[in-house]
Amino acid sequence: MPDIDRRDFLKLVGAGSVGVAAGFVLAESIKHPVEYLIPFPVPPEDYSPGIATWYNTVCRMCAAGCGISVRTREGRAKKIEGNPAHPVNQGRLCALGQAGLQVLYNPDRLTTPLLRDGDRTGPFTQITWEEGLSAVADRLASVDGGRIYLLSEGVRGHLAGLFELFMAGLGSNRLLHYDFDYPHTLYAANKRFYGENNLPYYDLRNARYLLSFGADYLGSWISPVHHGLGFGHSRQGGEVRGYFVQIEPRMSLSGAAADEWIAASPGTEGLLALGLAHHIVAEGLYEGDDRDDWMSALAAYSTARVAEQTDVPTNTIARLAKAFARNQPSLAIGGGAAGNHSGGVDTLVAVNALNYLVGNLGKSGGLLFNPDPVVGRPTRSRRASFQTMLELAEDARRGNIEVLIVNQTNPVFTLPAATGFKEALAGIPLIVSLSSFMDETTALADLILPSHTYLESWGDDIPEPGVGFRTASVSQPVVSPLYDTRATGDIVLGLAQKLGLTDSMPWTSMKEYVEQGWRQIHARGADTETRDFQAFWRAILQAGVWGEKLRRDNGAFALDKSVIDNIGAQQPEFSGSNDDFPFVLHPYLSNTFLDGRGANLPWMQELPDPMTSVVYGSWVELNPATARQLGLAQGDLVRVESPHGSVSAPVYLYPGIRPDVIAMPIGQGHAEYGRYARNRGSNPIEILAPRAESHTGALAWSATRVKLAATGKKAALVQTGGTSRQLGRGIVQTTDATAGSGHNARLNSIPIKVVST
Amino acid sequence: MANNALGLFHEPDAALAAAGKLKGAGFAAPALISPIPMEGVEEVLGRKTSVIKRFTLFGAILGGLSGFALAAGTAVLYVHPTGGRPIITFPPFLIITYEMTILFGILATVLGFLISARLPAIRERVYVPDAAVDKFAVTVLCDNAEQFERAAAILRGAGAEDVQAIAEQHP
Amino acid sequence: MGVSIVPTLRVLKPAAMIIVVMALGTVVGFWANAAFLPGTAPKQPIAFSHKMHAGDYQIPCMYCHIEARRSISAGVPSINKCVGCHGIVAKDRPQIRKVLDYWQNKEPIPWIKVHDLPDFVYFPHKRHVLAGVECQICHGPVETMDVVTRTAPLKMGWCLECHKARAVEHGTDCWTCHK
Amino acid sequence: MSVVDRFSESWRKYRKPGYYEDFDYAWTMTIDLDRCNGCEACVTACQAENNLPIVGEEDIARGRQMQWIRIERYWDGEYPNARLSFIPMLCQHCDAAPCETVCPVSATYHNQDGLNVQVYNRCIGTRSCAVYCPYEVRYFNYSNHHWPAPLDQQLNPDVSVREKGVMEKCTFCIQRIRQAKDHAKDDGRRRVRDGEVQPACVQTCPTEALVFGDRNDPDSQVSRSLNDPRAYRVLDELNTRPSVVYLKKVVTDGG
Amino acid sequence: MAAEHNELTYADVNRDVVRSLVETGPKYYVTLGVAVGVFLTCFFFPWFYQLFYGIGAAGMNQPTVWGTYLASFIFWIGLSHSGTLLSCVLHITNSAWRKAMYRSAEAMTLFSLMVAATMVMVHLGRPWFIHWSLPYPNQMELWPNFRSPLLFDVMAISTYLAGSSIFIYMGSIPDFAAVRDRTSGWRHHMYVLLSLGWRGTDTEWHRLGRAYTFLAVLIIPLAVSVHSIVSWDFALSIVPALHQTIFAPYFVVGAIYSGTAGIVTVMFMLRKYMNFERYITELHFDNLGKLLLLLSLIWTYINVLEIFTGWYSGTSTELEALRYKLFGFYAPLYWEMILFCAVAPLLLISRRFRTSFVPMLFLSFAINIGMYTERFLIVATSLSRKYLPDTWGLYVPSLVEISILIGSVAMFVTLFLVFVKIFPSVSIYEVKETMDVPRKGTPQWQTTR
Repeated sequence: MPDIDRRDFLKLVGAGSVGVAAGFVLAESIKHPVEYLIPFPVPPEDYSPGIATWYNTVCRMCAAGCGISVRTREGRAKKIEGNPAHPVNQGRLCALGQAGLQVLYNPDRLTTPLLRDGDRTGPFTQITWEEGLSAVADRLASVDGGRIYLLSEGVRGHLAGLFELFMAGLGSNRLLHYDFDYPHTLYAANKRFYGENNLPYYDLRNARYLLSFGADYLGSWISPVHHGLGFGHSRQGGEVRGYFVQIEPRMSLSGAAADEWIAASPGTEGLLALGLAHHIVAEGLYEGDDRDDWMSALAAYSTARVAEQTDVPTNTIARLAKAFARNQPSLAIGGGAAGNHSGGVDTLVAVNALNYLVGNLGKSGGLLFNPDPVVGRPTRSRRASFQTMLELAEDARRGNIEVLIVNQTNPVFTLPAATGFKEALAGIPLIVSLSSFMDETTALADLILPSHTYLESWGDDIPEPGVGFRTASVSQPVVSPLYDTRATGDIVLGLAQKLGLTDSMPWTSMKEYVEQGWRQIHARGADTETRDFQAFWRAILQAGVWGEKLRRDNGAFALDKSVIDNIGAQQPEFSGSNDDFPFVLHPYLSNTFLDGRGANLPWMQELPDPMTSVVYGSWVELNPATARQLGLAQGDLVRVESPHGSVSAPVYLYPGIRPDVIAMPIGQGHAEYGRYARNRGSNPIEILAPRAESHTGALAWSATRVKLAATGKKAALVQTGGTSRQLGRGIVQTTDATAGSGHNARLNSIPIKVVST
Repeated sequence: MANNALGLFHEPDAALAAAGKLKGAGFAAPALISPIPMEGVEEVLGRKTSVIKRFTLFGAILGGLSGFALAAGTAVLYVHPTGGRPIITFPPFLIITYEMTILFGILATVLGFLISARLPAIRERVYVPDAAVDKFAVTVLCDNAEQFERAAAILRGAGAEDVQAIAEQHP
Repeated sequence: MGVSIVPTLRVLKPAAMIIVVMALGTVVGFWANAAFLPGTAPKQPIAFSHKMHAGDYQIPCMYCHIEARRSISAGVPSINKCVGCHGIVAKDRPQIRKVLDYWQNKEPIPWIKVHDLPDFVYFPHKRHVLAGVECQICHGPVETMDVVTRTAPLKMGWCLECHKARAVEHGTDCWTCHK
Repeated sequence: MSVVDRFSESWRKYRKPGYYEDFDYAWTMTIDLDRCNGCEACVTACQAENNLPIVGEEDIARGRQMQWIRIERYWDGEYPNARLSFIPMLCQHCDAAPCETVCPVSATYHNQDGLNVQVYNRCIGTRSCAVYCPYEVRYFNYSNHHWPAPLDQQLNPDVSVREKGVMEKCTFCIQRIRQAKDHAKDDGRRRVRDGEVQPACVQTCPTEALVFGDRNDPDSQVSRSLNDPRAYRVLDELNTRPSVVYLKKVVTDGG
Repeated sequence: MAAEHNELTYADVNRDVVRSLVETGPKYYVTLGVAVGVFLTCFFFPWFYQLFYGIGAAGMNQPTVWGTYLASFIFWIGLSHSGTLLSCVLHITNSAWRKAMYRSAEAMTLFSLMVAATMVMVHLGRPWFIHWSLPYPNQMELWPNFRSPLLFDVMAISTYLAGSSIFIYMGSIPDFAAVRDRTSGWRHHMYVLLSLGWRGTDTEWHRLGRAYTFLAVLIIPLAVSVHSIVSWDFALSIVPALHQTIFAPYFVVGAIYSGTAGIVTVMFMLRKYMNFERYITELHFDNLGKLLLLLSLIWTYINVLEIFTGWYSGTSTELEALRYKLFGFYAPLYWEMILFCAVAPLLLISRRFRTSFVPMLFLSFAINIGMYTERFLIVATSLSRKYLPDTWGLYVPSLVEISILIGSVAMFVTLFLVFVKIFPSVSIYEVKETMDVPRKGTPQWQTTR
């Protein structure tokens, strides 16, 4: 360029430099960010980066005691799966069990010991373990043992033993294991009918015909995963397809899975069972030599009468009775709502009677009696029933309790408001909570010594009910502790040391105690002479489970005549008169939250309820016909009023529920318990009547009547599902039982690639 | 020196006639500059033919071929089986072909236009602004003054209201 | 009287030049940055010399990077490995003292990644090592480097070339390398 | 090998429709609706394995749930004869997948495992695959999702965390398949054994309703259950050739 | 034909057009300012927010993953049809009344196409990777998927954009020349370049004529293909109520329909605010009105067909889709569309209506509102009622979406306002063509000096 004066040149220089700067910045901005490589100073011996390590341990999300294997990478837990070697779940696991990871990694965990300064409205301040333990120890040392209570969640295995030793050392027998869903009535019924202390093993796997009286055996009853395995196999595993009948006022998960759902009127399951029994005996389907005793005992339960009491047609009763007696092996189970009425035990005894009459006892496909567990387990007297809790509350009010140690249980949430339990706690000078989370009860504590989660602690467990033979499993930490917390056992041992109880509890750590305890198991084992204890222990830690495959001899079972004579069932009693409170409230354990312990797990909050697809909240299930009468529509906010209070929730039109019953899931409605649970939905337990089952004193939580009051408001009913009708689109296709006559894959427009087998 | 005679006319017909006379008088093809395309030019100055259509045709064909080549070629270069269809699937590829045909056709046409109309104008060319409004100009190349006089005479004779001499400078 | 576009072009020339110069400038700036501070040889907390260890003393790569043969990641040796030798050897050198300090405090050494693939890439060292791919192909002649420098672009196209050249089974399938 | 060779080879290989029959594997899942009891263990298993985000109440209320496998529920009849059936719905890995053809950038295609794979890095978020999918099993990241610490420590390192604007869906746990192949290679096997690899959902299903395997292997468990006369495919009339086959629910009237 | 130009001279035409370019009143700047302001506040900033937050800023959800963005895309593409297409058809059929209006019509095409392209960007989940949908060699060695209807779109729309911009440019070269001679300063230089040194010799005119015709011939099938392809984005899916043979013609007709209505609007504005009363006359509105009537009838017919075939199929899916469209949540919108696009246009039967400007303006608005609704319904109703009832959901546009829709209109207006100051929005030489050539005694017999 020939002609270029100074100004132009400067312009060009300016432009050029601007360009350079731009280019430079651009290049800088697309640079890769700095990443670090940080190795362990000293790597654990079974660790190598990029390779997963699996640890076998025990699931503690419910009482079933499934074995789990936890996958870890770079020292972090990544996934929980069932332990294939474990006889209870055989490698499978339910949703709640898998969500255990979010217990471990929950953002709302308590991370250090906390001391409340001032009264129970005041805030907490961080303290060291030393301070915390000595604070408790001093107090325990100063007070008379009889005024010390230890209220724990239901624990089994050596931890339970440790509690016993600890309380004994303190000279107190106020040791209680409290679970909302502990089946007191079932234990009582079995005790009365079979004279058994253990639950029998229900062999669904080989059952051809199952009568379930209110037991949601696939959802929440006793051992859902194990029942699921049995159910699946019975359905399509064998030659003959098992037939499942569910008797309950509100269709549960099991009800949906069953071939037949019978909505007997609530609380009359016992009557129905006896009606069936009567029919069986009367029709000569039972030829025991005590047939006459039965006849006389059941005389009052003629089909016709039972039919009009239970609202189940006579021909149905006859059909069920015949089928139950003819399709061997058959099995009758009872529990859930059926057991939660005023006459719960009678009902379940009646169910047992059915099994007896068609001879399901002690044979495959029926029910097998379990041997006594190999490691001690809290006696039933330690199992706090509703009645016991009322007494505890009473003691508290009277000021008979100096120190209350609460371990991982949340009675403030799971006891009806009418019991005044929460208020009663005010009468206790010192409440110590060992919970890992700030739940409703812990929020009232004065001192919090946070426990490890089960994935960080040592321990062991004996599944209950067993699987027909003796088995036990060890739980070991799968990750190093996240926070400044301690295993419950270690806390107890720590206190014991401070209190100088070392002669009765010489162990320094829970690990040591468990290991020592397992020496006895090793001692009894067949391989005692072949392997020394250390080898045995290593093997156990790898397998995660131990068992001896000898079934208990279920020989001839003789029934005492007195039992037969005492057989009987009454109409259920409800709190609230029929006229003022037209509906029976049917609270049920949510499949995802159980009694509410799962509500702080985001996965569980976001897991659609199987039956309604509702997430993040609670609802009131209403028969569409009833709703029409009341002029209510889906999503209308209603107030559920019982004689003891009211909660409100949106209406859900539920085709599978009796018109005179309304159902609500338990588990939501927390006031505390972390960001995911707090102030979500409502808790039906609040409004339950404080009515106890007559024999066991268990809470009869299906025995409250309620009425509905429309608020005129709409409430957000968050659902993942849209329309739940198929409109003849053949999405879920069905066929009748006769195999082969079903629609054949080969006939599809595109043949499914079929290989001859 | 002036080497172009340019006559400004008020009426298209007159301009056309003038152009005819010039042609008759043996001048190298005179050019008509008009604000609108004029009818009847071809009768006077002979048929015009342009190469544009060839461009268009060629471009279209090229576009079609390259279109299909692009689609098919890339499909084979990096195989991504989709929907269980063969990787070279004619119906969809024909659509690509179609679009590319038209695209190249259009571009070629433009090219053809620019070339055949000798645009853009680099060399400065004879022009009068009025011819873009309402005047009709006839311009013819003259080698010398004598020729210019003749041309001017013819133009005036045909009724040009003004005759100018315009030189074409070379930039 | 005539018409042409050239005069206008003359008028516009300066503006055009400015734009062109600016564009060129951008290119230059970009290049300069890439050329003079590529950031491929970050300053490590400890001036560890691969030249000395792998080059002069001929210590095989997988003596320290043990995992390379059996895991996704090659693994950086943890300090106890370093101390394994340097507990005895050359304890007085300043750099080694640093290492020993880390060891005393049981702190890990925060090495900076030189060869860092994005999180969405699945690169199993194991498969490559077992397939007989030399470490140097991706990591460059480390045994000659006092400060480890990234020599390979580690871009998708670069991976693909090798995969194609070696005719890796499904070597160009997205899900072979992406996750 | 030269460009020409690659041309001719891949052209020959993928010329005729149905070429996917010759892929290395034809991973297939059968779901026995007579076993399935809707417990949703599979859903959580999937969330844990595949780093599925917690989208939160608001987003679910706006219909943005993310569960690669979901349980659909359908009522038949009214009280007292109401019946509820569950059907697990996940990506059907169709051999003739509508979603694959529509993606402008080939972010979803069929790979040699016979899987319909989604390449998150390639996705530009036109969301057309979700429109074209009749099973509604493709889920879109409407925003970046966060895991409040320490929940993020659970994230599976074998699966990438998807960013906003990306479509995602069930992969049949391709990372596990990859692992299994890896092991097979280590043992010097050409192929993965039947039952060696199970997606998270299949692994955890308590009723064993889900069966997974290679249908090209005539002895595999899945091939056997494909023989069940109850086998059918959802929306078969659309000819998408799903690799997920359902076994009909058995409905009986009275014992 | 020449009748209404009687009072006009060639010189007037030049003067008027040049005036429309150079003389700019405050009214113009105010409008421009407002347009730009609205564009920034309603389009630009919301979009930035969406870029950071993710598509979640819009109301889209699981069943309905497409929303107003795509609807707007189709709408703008549709609006672009008839500008150039109409102009081409009329050019080939050599109908004189085109000449006063085609320039602005084509401009409309161009700008609505640009807006449509931006709507695609807005629609994408990761627009920063949009270049992956273009075929160019890259280090990843990856190419777009040419089997995808969306890629057809990319190709078609880019071709259409190129084609129509070239077409409008070619048509205005002589006018640039005319303006060049009447302007000075930067304008002059701009027009020198734009006019490429056009002189208007007989040869140039001839070449231009030929090239212009070829372009017209090429662009007509292109325009048809473009909207057919847009329709295939839907029709090639197997979604009930979308998977239909009729869709391509349906879309094309709809497009021309809304486009023509759009032209009416623009004509009105030019006539009113650029003082082109003498060029854009009742005649144009009359003809456009007739065209609109025809189109509305065809459009209605296809709608009826859609309903009939859907109903006749009797399948659960089709019936549900139909029921939902006619009586479901979006039903009011549907009937609004029918009212605006099928019933209201029947007024066009009367010549008095066609030739009265203000009513025509309102009708054109109504039609385009209706047509937007149509596009919205196509997306919303069918996607929220697909095969599996359990996945059914509801889609309601979010604020961001609505404001971006408004902003896109502002964007269009802005572009158009800029256009009218650069392009002679009425074709000088073609208007002259419609007038008598100057002869002694005719009103044109006047000199410019």
